[in-house]
Amino acid sequence: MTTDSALDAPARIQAPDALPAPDAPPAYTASELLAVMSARLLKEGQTVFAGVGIPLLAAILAQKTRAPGLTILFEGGVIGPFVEAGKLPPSTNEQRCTRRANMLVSITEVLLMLQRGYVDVGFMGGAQIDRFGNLNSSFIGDPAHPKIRLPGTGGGNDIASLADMIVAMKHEKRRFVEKVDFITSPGFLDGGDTRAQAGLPAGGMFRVVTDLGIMGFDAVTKAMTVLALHPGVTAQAIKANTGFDLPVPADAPVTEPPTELELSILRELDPQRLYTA
Amino acid sequence: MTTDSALDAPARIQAPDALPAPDAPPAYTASELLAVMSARLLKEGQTVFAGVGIPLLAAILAQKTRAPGLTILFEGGVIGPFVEAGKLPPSTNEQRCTRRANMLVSITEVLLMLQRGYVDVGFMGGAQIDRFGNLNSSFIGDPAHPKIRLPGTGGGNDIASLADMIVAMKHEKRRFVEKVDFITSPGFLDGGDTRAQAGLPAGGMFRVVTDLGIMGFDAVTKAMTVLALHPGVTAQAIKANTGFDLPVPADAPVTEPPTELELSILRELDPQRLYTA
Amino acid sequence: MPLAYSELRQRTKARDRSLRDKVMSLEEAAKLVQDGDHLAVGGCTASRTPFAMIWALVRAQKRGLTVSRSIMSTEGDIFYASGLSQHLITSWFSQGIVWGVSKVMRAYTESGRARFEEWSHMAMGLRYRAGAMGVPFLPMRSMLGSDVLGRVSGGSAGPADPAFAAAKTMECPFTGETLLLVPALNPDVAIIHVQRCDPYGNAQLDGLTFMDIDIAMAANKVILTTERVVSNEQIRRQPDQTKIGFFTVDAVVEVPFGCAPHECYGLYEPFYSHMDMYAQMTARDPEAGARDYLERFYHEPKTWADYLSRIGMAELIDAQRRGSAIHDD
Amino acid sequence: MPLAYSELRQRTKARDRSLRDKVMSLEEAAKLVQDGDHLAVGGCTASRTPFAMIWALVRAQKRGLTVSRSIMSTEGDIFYASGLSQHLITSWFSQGIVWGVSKVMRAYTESGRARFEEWSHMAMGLRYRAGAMGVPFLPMRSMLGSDVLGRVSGGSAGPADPAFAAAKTMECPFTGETLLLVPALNPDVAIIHVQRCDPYGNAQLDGLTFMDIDIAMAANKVILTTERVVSNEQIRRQPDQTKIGFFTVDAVVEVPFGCAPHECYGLYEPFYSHMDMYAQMTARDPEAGARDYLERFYHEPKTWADYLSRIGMAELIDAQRRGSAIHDD
Repeated sequence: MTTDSALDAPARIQAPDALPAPDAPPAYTASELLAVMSARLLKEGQTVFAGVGIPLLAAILAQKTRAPGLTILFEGGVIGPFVEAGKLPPSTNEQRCTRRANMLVSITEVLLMLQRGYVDVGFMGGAQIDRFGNLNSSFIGDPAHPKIRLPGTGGGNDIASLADMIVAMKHEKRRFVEKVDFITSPGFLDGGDTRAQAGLPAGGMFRVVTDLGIMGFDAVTKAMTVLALHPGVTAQAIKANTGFDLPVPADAPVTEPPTELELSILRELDPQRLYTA
Repeated sequence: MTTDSALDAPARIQAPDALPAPDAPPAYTASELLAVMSARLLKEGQTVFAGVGIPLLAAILAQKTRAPGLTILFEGGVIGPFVEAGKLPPSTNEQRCTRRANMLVSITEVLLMLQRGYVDVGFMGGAQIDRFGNLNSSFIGDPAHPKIRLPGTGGGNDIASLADMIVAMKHEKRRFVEKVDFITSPGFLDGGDTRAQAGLPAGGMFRVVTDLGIMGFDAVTKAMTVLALHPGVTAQAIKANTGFDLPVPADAPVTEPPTELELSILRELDPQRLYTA
Repeated sequence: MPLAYSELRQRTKARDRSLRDKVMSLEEAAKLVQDGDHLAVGGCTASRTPFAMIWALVRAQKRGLTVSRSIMSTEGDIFYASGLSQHLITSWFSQGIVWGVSKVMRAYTESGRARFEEWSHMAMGLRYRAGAMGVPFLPMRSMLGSDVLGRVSGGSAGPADPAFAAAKTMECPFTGETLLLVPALNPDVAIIHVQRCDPYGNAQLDGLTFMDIDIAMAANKVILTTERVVSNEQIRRQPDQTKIGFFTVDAVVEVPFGCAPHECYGLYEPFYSHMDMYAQMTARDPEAGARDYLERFYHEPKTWADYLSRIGMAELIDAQRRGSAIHDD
Repeated sequence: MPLAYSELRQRTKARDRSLRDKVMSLEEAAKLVQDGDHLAVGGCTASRTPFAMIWALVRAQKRGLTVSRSIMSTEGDIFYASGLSQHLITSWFSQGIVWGVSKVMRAYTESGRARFEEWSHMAMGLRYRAGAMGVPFLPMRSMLGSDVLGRVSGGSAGPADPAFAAAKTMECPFTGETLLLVPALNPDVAIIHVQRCDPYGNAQLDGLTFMDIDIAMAANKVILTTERVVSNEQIRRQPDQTKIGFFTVDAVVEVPFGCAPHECYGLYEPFYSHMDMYAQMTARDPEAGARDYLERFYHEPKTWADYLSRIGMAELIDAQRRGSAIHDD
């Protein structure tokens, strides 16, 4: 299980202050923005290992728009399902995940597909991330005497160790920290080539999508950097919501806002607003 | 595949000269004798990994007489089949092996059952055996320049490495040799505790059944020794047909000859005399 | 530490692995579990959780178990709160994403009264698989560089809890690469729920099999609970559908709706209203809430049917309606 | 030597693994095999041997292949005699026990013109499985102490042929036991015959699966031949019956009776009279006999139906009658 909402229970990601939506025609929540922006990163024909929540919504949205041949993998052992609108699974391990799948395998087998190299993109949420893309979903505070014991890695560590990663999460200072309290899922560890040196030559952080913008990682230092800002978000706002020095290029492009079609598909998928409130 | 008849093509084991059957009521071939004597070593409730030929015939015979709950395993990935009379499989890897089985698994899985310890007895034939129960089914002569290239190990090496073994074979001097030309399937290697030292702490030779008698192995030296002689076979005869010094206790018991029931079941199983001619 | 091979073989040899009728009651099956055993639990999260067997173990007041599972949901709370276990081994533990972080898990682990030994999901799978294969470890390529590894083996995050099994890194003798070797897990007892099996324990599983096939092969004893017991003849008509072989199985217990309030693939979905109720009961005072829940659903009902009655008929019918429609158009 | 992980990942990344129609002819599929490739062959002995694809590869005059399979039967003779391969890797090689030791195999190997690299059956399985798992080796507990090990790794039986992949022993860092590490096999191309699959390559296998699932995962390209192509919708109605996933597959060729004269589980048994005839043809002068056989059955027929016609209609009907009756009372 890859946690999308580990910090809050149940995590309802709120629309950030930075988002002035009054004059933009389609109003949307921060979660909807996250799902739409993430979906646009997925390409036709890819295989994506998706966690429940925003990653799953984004993957289905991609499937229903520009990437009908996108293959979704679930940690429960599911290859290529079509999740039914209004029947989102409570985790990636229940039968709802299997509807119209191409193949069901054991958990171990589906994770070994990552190791074998059959997965293009790993896609999950995160509770805490640092400059080098390391993720924490295990402990807030000192692991020996934690303030909060979070649910843990699930498949997150395996996915982040073995695939190119997209992470979707809320952009807050307490989540974007200089150094995570505990590396549950490895990003680039201490940057540079420390990841490969640890025995992880493949995969790594590709994109971090938040309600404020889209981040990538420097090719050499492996430090996080802004690639694009969402409509209405300033460089100042994104820096103010980040707990480490996050470079924002002066010419950072602005993303296209979610379309009516994208939003209507999302709302049909999740009519109870379990993940998009 | 575990070869029952690797030395000859096709191997039709002849009745040995030592067997004077004229006055014994049920006449039988050497192969039938082998099958009957082997079958009697199998116990109700056991799990036996059987090769095609005499081992399979013996296992089915045991199933149809004293051990109806005997579970037969085939190398092809078959657990607990009931082979149909008159439809013996050509190897342990065709669908005839699967009739009324409890379970089918991959080859690798059925062999791993040996390694996990789920098999009581491994049961196969052999082309050449030595004093310490090492079996050769790979090369006759120098392996670098062989006189005969035999079919090889198949599962034989795995079975002999991991289970208690029963071997059924024809008793001839050229087959019972001081040292096999090539150790395809390990017995006790050089005797004593050399088998365990090589990394094989489990399993090992239990019985060798031939058309002349039943052999076991010394608890300490691990050298082959006669446990019983078949009706009409003398100590002299069995020594004369063995290429190494084979101890025969003065009080070696004589086995009970095959019964009419045992022979009739065998003949029903193999009406074309593929394995029992 | 994985078992020495000679020990593993001896344990297996000592079992009665013959083809025999193993049908018994939940109470009889519970006697196969000893205090202090390592118990492995089949299924994953809210799927095919063998809740009827867990119910029987709680009622039999087992103590000091170490419990492992691929992913733990509400049954993990039950293990802690009932006193059955203070040491769980898994990759993820909370009621489920939609219900947020488990308050009961937090109460027990943050106070240091219970251990939650965390491995990556693949590591859990490969540890069971190593046990199933009869090897002391399997090599893998994740967990490396992370604090998840450090916590179970010592490392940058400080010394590991000595109660945790250690993983070891190695340099591959073929390629020179760094690999992680995870130690085999051979549970003393596995409890697994299946859709159907015969009296000998030949089980057919539909849908998602999770880690159950490896767990059954790895364990020293297996207790199957099953929605239905079918004849051995029925099993033998489709031997390629048998997923767990009789030779691994020590007990067969027929328990319809044996996963409630979790799901059983193709038959019933999770009992969502009951799961919501449980979340509410444990939201304010997790420990008192869990005690109440145990009293009402584990100790007071006399039979599994009583337990189901307390969950409620309308809930059961709804879960079955949803669960049987998975592949409908 | 197993591939370095970076090389394995790069090869996989370079493939078009998308959900797309891959249906093509035998001749087109044969173009996916390059001279010098390592070719893995699905099935075992006389079961689900992908003979139609082998037929196409022989006709396309491939050269210098290294060919591996769990167990080799008459297709091994064909590889040697056609010139397609001088290096076979398997655990057992002969036509079949009832026909005795293969005369063609003996002629080529005893004269030193061809290699027969012998591994234990489990070693073959674990080598493919290591390749399927993306690890450079798997540990095991057989082959130790034997000359089978010595011959592929150097040892008591003298130095190994340098063309053979080496296995290595190790001391287990957990238990101190001696283990054997067998190197991963990641074939360049796998050819596998299935009962049915969809145009994308999602394949359902009935009955015995042998090592095919691991082979498909391990290989860098997979060619499926299939008795029938069915729709993707049909596959999606029973996803737990899919054994080989589309993402591993590069070509799908519909070839009814594609295993003749071997068997395909549930559909036809081996063509025994034809197998007897082949044994007779190669009994006296194995090489001349195999040449004749190749001429009559591989080079002269223009299509797979022509090939089947030469085997004979009565044979085909008989094989089908026997093959479809496996579970009949």
